[in-house]
Amino acid sequence: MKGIGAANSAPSKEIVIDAPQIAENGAVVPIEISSNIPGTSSLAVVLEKNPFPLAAKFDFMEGAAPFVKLNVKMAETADVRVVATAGGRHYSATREIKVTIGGCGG
Amino acid sequence: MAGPMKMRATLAGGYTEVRVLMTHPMTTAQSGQPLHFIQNITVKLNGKALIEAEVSQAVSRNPVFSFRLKGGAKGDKIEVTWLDNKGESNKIETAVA
Amino acid sequence: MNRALARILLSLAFCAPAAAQDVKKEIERYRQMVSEGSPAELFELEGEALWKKPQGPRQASLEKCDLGLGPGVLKGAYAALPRYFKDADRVMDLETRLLHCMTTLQGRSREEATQRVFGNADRPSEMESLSAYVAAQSRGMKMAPGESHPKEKAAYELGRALYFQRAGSWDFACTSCHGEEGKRIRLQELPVLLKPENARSVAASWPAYRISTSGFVTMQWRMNNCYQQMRMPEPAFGSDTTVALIHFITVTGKGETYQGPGNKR
Amino acid sequence: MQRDFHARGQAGMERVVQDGIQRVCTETHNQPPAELARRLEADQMKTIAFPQASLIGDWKSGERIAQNGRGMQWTDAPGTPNGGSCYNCHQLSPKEISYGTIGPSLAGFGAKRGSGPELQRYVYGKIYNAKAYNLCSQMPRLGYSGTLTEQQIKDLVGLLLDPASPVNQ
Repeated sequence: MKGIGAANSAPSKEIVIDAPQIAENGAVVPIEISSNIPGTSSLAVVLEKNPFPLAAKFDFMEGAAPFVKLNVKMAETADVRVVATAGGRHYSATREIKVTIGGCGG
Repeated sequence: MAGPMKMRATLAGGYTEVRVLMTHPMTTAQSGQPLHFIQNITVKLNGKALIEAEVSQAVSRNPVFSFRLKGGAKGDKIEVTWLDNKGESNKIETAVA
Repeated sequence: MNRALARILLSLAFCAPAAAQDVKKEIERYRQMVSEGSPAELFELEGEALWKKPQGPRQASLEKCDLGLGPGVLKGAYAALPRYFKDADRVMDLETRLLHCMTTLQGRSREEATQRVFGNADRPSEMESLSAYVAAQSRGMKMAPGESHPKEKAAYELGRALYFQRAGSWDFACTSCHGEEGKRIRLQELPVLLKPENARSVAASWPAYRISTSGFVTMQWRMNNCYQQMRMPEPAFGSDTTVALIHFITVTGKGETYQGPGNKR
Repeated sequence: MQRDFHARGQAGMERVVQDGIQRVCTETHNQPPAELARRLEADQMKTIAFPQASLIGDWKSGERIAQNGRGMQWTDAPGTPNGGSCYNCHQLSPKEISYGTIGPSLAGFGAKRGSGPELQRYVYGKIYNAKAYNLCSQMPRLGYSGTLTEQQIKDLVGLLLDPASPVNQ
């Protein structure tokens, strides 16, 4: 967590988290993230209640857009935090995703 | 032995959308099975690394990623490689369509 | 959206009775996003390799398997199943036919070939991967199962009768869950498969990747798992019972363009 | 069916044989003639063993039973307590957003109706054998089939009727 600067990040509305508010199954939670902050060089996905909160970190070189879509696992309803790094500074945004039980449960 | 991968790279309004599928169990420490997950992913355009990712066991089984590369032209070569915590790896190449 | 606003919206969505519609909308959005990032295609690749792999005492591949349109013809074969096969003198669905080819072409015993028909996320079954591959070769084609042979008609009638058959510890029939429009189990909506408008999308999307188990599931599995949840004993793989139900559902949903392999909960 | 099915785990072949009610409901597509239904419902009523004293058990345990969808399947280990699968078909506690709609919503059930002895008896009996009240009900006969124990059913009665239960908040 230290390496991605989540602790001293500034909230930013320029980070877009596109995810369903409710996930029918915690094993597959689709998340699409992108940053409109100029010079964004990395995006990290932090799942706040997971045993290993840092789900993934993406470093973007010149020529790659700060955009990624992926599926993550969430054991329970929790906040998803996205930390963007641009020009050595850290920015973040969060979004709560509710994890429910889908089918017969049998 | 690594399972199959699949990738599509298509031009879409000024950028190249790359969608890549990987066969991998992505087992967690909680599952009771040996920890086995992809750790590193690299996306290259014509041999040059544009995206480097560090991934954890919190990524779902059989990972699917979409990335966007600025520009790109038909026929450009996209290559995606992954490496897991057991040292296994796999690679796929495709041309932008 | 900021967090405070998100919380207010969530509390509205989950506490106010009028918000059931929002929950439904969000679940639909979830399913849409999941299907855009589905690994179903990986199973097609695996299935293609298995289709071409020499196996069994005869070390033969399945490439000469006749799925109804002639030996080795894959394009459109799935869309024309289940159908009557003269060489076996019975109606067969995809999996039953694949099993037939494994025994006749590859010389494998039925016992060996059905030892592990339903796999799991760690190890998909041969049948699952093959189903993904074969079904994918009918993408874009209209579902048109066999309906003219007397045995095809009989299978349809048997399937329809079984759909209403109540039995087991919990007195369930297919209709217990799939009998009334607009009902659901937990959050899962339940198609009434007696109605073409419901059966069509089902016929056009199976077999499928199953999100909750990260595995690939087939229609034979669906029948097996329904009977499990109906608290019944286990139906045999490829039995007249399971084939008849699959035939009944597919005929009810005929005419839809095949779009699978799909994604299920 | 005898030919196509085989026993597996706790699910024996006796389960494919229809009893009288299953047969009548299958043949009539769940619309039995009224006179026959009344007679058979009365027979089913006789199967219900009502315990003495209070029927209201522990709603906290009841909530766990209502949430649990396992039990009686060939994959379930015999001997482990079964669930009632209640949320699969009914809304109960308004806090649970994942609920089914095959059965009516039971949210606020006790708050609307009270918790008197008559009502306790009705709820206990309905869970024990739903077919005693509506012959071709889709609801399993949870006591009669041996799915739930007397204590488990009391706990579910508590979940529905106890004023402190989340169902009644």
